[in-house]
Amino acid sequence: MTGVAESHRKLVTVITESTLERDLERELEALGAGGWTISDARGRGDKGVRASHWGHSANIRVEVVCDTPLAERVLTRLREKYYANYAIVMWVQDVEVLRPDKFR
Amino acid sequence: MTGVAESHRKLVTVITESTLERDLERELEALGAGGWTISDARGRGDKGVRASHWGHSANIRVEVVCDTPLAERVLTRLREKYYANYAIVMWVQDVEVLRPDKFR
Amino acid sequence: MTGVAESHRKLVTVITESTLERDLERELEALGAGGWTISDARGRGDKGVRASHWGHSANIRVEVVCDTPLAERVLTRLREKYYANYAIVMWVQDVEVLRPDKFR
Amino acid sequence: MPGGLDPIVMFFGLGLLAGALKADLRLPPAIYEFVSTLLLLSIGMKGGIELAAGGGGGLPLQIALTLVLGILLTFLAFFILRGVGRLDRVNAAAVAAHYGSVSVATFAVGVAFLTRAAIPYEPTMPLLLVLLEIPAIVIGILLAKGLRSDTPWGEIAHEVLLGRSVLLLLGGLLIGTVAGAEGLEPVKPLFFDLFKGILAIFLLEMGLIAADHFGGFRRHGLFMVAFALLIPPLFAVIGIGFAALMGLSPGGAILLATLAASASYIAAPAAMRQAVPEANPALSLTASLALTFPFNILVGLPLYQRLVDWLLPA
Amino acid sequence: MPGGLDPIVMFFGLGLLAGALKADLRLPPAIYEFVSTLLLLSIGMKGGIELAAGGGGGLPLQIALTLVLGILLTFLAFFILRGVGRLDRVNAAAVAAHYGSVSVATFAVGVAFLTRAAIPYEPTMPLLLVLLEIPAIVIGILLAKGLRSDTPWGEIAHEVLLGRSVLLLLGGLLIGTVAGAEGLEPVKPLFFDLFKGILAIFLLEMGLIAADHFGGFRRHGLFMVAFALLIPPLFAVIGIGFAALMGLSPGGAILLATLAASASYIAAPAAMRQAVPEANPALSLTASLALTFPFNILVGLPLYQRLVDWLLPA
Amino acid sequence: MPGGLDPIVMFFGLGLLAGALKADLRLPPAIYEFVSTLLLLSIGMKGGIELAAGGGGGLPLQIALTLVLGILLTFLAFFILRGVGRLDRVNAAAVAAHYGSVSVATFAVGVAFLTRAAIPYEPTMPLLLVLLEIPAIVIGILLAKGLRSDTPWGEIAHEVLLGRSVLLLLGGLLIGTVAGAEGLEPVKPLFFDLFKGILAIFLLEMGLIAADHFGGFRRHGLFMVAFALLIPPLFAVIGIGFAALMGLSPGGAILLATLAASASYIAAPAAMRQAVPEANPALSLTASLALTFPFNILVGLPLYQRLVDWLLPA
Ligand SMILES: Nc1ncnc2c1ncn2[C@@H]1O[C@H](COP(=O)(O)O)[C@@H](O)[C@H]1O
Ligand SMILES: Nc1ncnc2c1ncn2[C@@H]1O[C@H](COP(=O)(O)O)[C@@H](O)[C@H]1O
Ligand SMILES: Nc1ncnc2c1ncn2[C@@H]1O[C@H](COP(=O)(O)O)[C@@H](O)[C@H]1O
Ligand code: NA
Ligand code: NA
Ligand code: NA
Repeated sequence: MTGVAESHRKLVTVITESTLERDLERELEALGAGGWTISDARGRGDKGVRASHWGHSANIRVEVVCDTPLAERVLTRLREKYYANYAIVMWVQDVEVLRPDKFR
Repeated sequence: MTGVAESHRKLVTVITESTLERDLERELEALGAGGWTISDARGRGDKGVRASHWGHSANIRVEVVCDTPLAERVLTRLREKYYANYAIVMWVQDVEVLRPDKFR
Repeated sequence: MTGVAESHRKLVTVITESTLERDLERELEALGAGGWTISDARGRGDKGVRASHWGHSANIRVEVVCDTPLAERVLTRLREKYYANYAIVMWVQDVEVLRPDKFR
Repeated sequence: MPGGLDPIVMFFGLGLLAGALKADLRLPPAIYEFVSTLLLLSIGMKGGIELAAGGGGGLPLQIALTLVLGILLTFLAFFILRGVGRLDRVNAAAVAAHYGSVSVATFAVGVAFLTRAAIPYEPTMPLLLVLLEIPAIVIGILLAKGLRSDTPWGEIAHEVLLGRSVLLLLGGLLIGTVAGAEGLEPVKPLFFDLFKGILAIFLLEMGLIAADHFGGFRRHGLFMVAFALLIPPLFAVIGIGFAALMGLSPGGAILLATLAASASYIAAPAAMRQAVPEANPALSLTASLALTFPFNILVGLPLYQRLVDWLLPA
Repeated sequence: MPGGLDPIVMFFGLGLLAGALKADLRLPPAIYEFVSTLLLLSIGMKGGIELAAGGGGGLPLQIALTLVLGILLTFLAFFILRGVGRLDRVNAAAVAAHYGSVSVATFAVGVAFLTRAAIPYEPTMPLLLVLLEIPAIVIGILLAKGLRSDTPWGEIAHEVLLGRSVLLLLGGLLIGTVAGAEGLEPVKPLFFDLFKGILAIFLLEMGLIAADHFGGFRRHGLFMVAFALLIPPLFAVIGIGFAALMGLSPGGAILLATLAASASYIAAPAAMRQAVPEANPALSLTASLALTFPFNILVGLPLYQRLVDWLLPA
Repeated sequence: MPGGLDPIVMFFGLGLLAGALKADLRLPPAIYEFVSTLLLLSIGMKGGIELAAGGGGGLPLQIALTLVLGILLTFLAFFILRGVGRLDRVNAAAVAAHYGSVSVATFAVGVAFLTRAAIPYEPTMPLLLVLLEIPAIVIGILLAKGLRSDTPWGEIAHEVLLGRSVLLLLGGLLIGTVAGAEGLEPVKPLFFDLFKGILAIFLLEMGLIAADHFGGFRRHGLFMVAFALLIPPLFAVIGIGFAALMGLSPGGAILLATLAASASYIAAPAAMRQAVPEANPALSLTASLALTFPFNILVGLPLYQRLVDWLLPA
């Protein structure tokens, strides 16, 4: 995978209830994430169908590109805080980035 | 990639016409997928520009995290059913997940 | 990763200001990309919070599946043109695709 | 411009111009849906109020003839497309379904046209509109696929019979019939007073959408252009014939002619995409949106009025 | 249908029907927000205009009694849910918070009902509506979690006190009070003339949403159905008692009864999700949206009017 | 509050308050676009109707002087920003483009202000508004980049000349001129009767947006605050001078003063982002939205009315 981009990072993707957006942003900030991207989504999972009602999308899709230690901290923290009571799913991938300094 | 999450799964991403949403959900359910995430998208491909009109987004972006056999079945089924007549694109990636039981 | 799909390609993901949408599409076309997918997003990064106002989403999320040389050209071109003055982030991943001919 | 075009069609022109100039005037999809919801409910309720006032005579005959009209127009379109246009069977069937069916937006402009000219029309027209929407779609699918067993008729019936426009029109009709003019007085400011303004906004957006589809012409050739412009007056004349059979008033005849002349661009495309995915959707949409719709609201309406005056003298 | 149901509840019925048939009639979320913003501002401004005209006597007593009413209803609901329904503490507390709190949509239909029947009511009612929304949520959280230190009270207060409905109602009230009827004359066409039409659109959407939640019944059993249908008249009677203590007019008493009978489906769910995430959100929403809301607007309002006539004879 | 502030500016205050409290009152973007589309069309059509009624005397002179005014204000702003504020060339040019250009929202509040005070104004004002929007942007880009060949003038022209506001204003003007008051009677309920209510909703959203931008102040220092608050009255006086040269009525002079005093926050930011991406967009937006806009609608309008009374006695 050489030649395309310089450095390796992790991409953490979180799908969860849209009402958690502010809360999640606070967590990411506290954990030290330098940036993230959020978009609206809907879907289905163990907690049933989540489709958009009343001006709020049902789910959000949060992406954080960061280094491995931060990715681990994010996963651990969100699992502890939300897994028991909220509709939430997370996955992790390898990505290559151009400016590693932007992604701690 | 050890240490971040426990298990490996496949992430299948499908970009296709938004009118297929219900149909696709029925297929995913029939194939046994435990969950999926859908968001609205637009784009360009062989079938031309697909931008949003009249209250319907042009495309949807469907993500399914699942094990390799299910990923194969999803790809095969969607290819058979939609490739000939619809705007559709699919790709597959490796992901790590925390709770492998959630993603068959 | 054999058996699921036939060929390997790169997935380039770009998060940037939504006002650049038309401009970016022109660049991608000029570079020879056969297709791309765009969705609306919001987020935070070095350039601060970017949330949706006034009928325009703050950010867009552009995905291009293509071969390695094109991925490199896309990264290089966008870096040259936008890095200095715009909110922009890019990352690259490996993907498997079914119809390699669709993704140059 | 009394006697001439309704000023609201200028909003269509503005949209067309903006679209042609590639200007960014597009209304958000949510607004398109809001505006069309209001229009559909208004049209239905208007009809319902008149029905409640006792205007629904001769309905069974009207219903039967409307269904016949829908089937007839679809077959006619199909044979012209096959015979003259040399389209393959699947595409001919899909386009025929669009032209046998109707456009609610065209109907709304027709209603505004009659209101402006103070010409009354039968309150049953919204019901006939719904009835004319459906048979063409069924016939179109049959023409494309024959009586094959794998056609998902259940899903298609659901899509068509429970589509937005059918439900909102029939729902409005029912509410209007039950509540009557007096009962709906409190919602008059939204549904009736704003009707023309809302229609103006809708036409602005329709202009933008029509402009988007002009590009499709280059590909689809002269035959489709001729088809999209000549079918409306032909079908209008047939519609007037059926209006005579139904004994409709001049206003009702103008509306039935307009409906026959109009081509679907919402219900039919959705159903065809599902049941006949092999058909090229751009072919029908380009003809219907970029040619037939503008033709009907700009040229057709006054023309059909004259035809009715001429063919059905009082 | 004079003397009977308001025709606008037929829009709710249309939505319910469309939802039950799984028809795609859903309004975009943006329209739901637009429409609800207009309704909230209208209700607030209407109250404010009357206040400016000098109608706000006895306010301190009304405020105090309203807060007591909110607390009382929540405890009552909690003990019924625990004692009769055998719900666990957390779910009983969450449902109780919904039923102790209020539904603005129900209030809006109540206002339309009184307007139609030409029955006046106290201009302070929108204020009491806001006041009745809040204590139930606080009590509900306390009942669920006790006085634990990790409850994010700051965030919950922010969410509830600065929620859309509270701010728009109070903002409208303030604007109405300062500007008065004359000052708001220029905005009357949007906020007052369109009120009932906008409410009709809102009820259409509410019908669709309610239909979505019917599925929840199967799971939650007969007790919840009974609870959702019997609590409203019981709480309405208690509300009428408090109206008598406050010295409200018959119109005011009908509205207070309606508020007491109504169950929150916006503020309470949001607060409970945040503060008591262990509670099953579907339980409260199903009861509140699919049963209590329709019951109140279809059966409740005329019933509460009779109860007021009977219990508070002029 | 007769004689004082228009009650609709209280909606701005409500938005500001809600924004400052970080309350979640935001309207969906789709509603913002709908509401602004209605306002722009209304303003244009209003002017067009008056033009049709024969009110467009002295137009060529007005056009020429408006263009001069736009250029003059931009240069003036630029030299103040460079000389007094010590901003670098690129940022000075970008901010100057905003202040040389105009804000349609401010104009709409000005129109409402004059309507309320029953002061007539020239029907050509919407046209002058469009003309005043553009030169500042061109000059701003030239000041930033010089006559460099890599400036994408084609794209910028497209963006500015075919932007929403220009097209909707000119489109409305044209429709109004062609159709006249009588022809537009049927769309009056939507475009004219609802105007002030729609403007109230718009101002609510503007308050929220302005509140979002207050944070920017800390960074940009005292000079920018002073600039944003002192430029409006200065530019208003210059505007009044030009109004005198054009021979405008007092109402027209108040509107031209208001336009001169206003700062763009839609067209200019979009054009600058494209042509001068090195400039800091927050600098201009903060000044324009969070200070100049509120100043103009709260303090400016009554002030400019007095200035006109004083400087241009009848
Ligand atoms: N296997 C999956 N693949 C992709 N997205 C999923 C999957 N399972 C759940 N999701 C998403 O995550 C949300 C919460 O999942 P859950 O907690 O299982 O209800 C769902 O609403 C889906 O949007
Ligand atoms: N190379 C690509 N990369 C990313 N998305 C693509 C690509 N090609 C097509 N798409 C998306 O898939 C949709 C259907 O593609 P197509 O069937 O090629 O018209 C397009 O509208 C795009 O949104
Ligand atoms: N570490 C990150 N992970 C995911 N998205 C990011 C990250 N950093 C920035 N972004 C996105 O990219 C946009 C531009 O970033 P920036 O140029 O750093 O302001 C932000 O608004 C985010 O949506
Ligand atoms: Na037809
Ligand atoms: Na209650
Ligand atoms: Na200015």
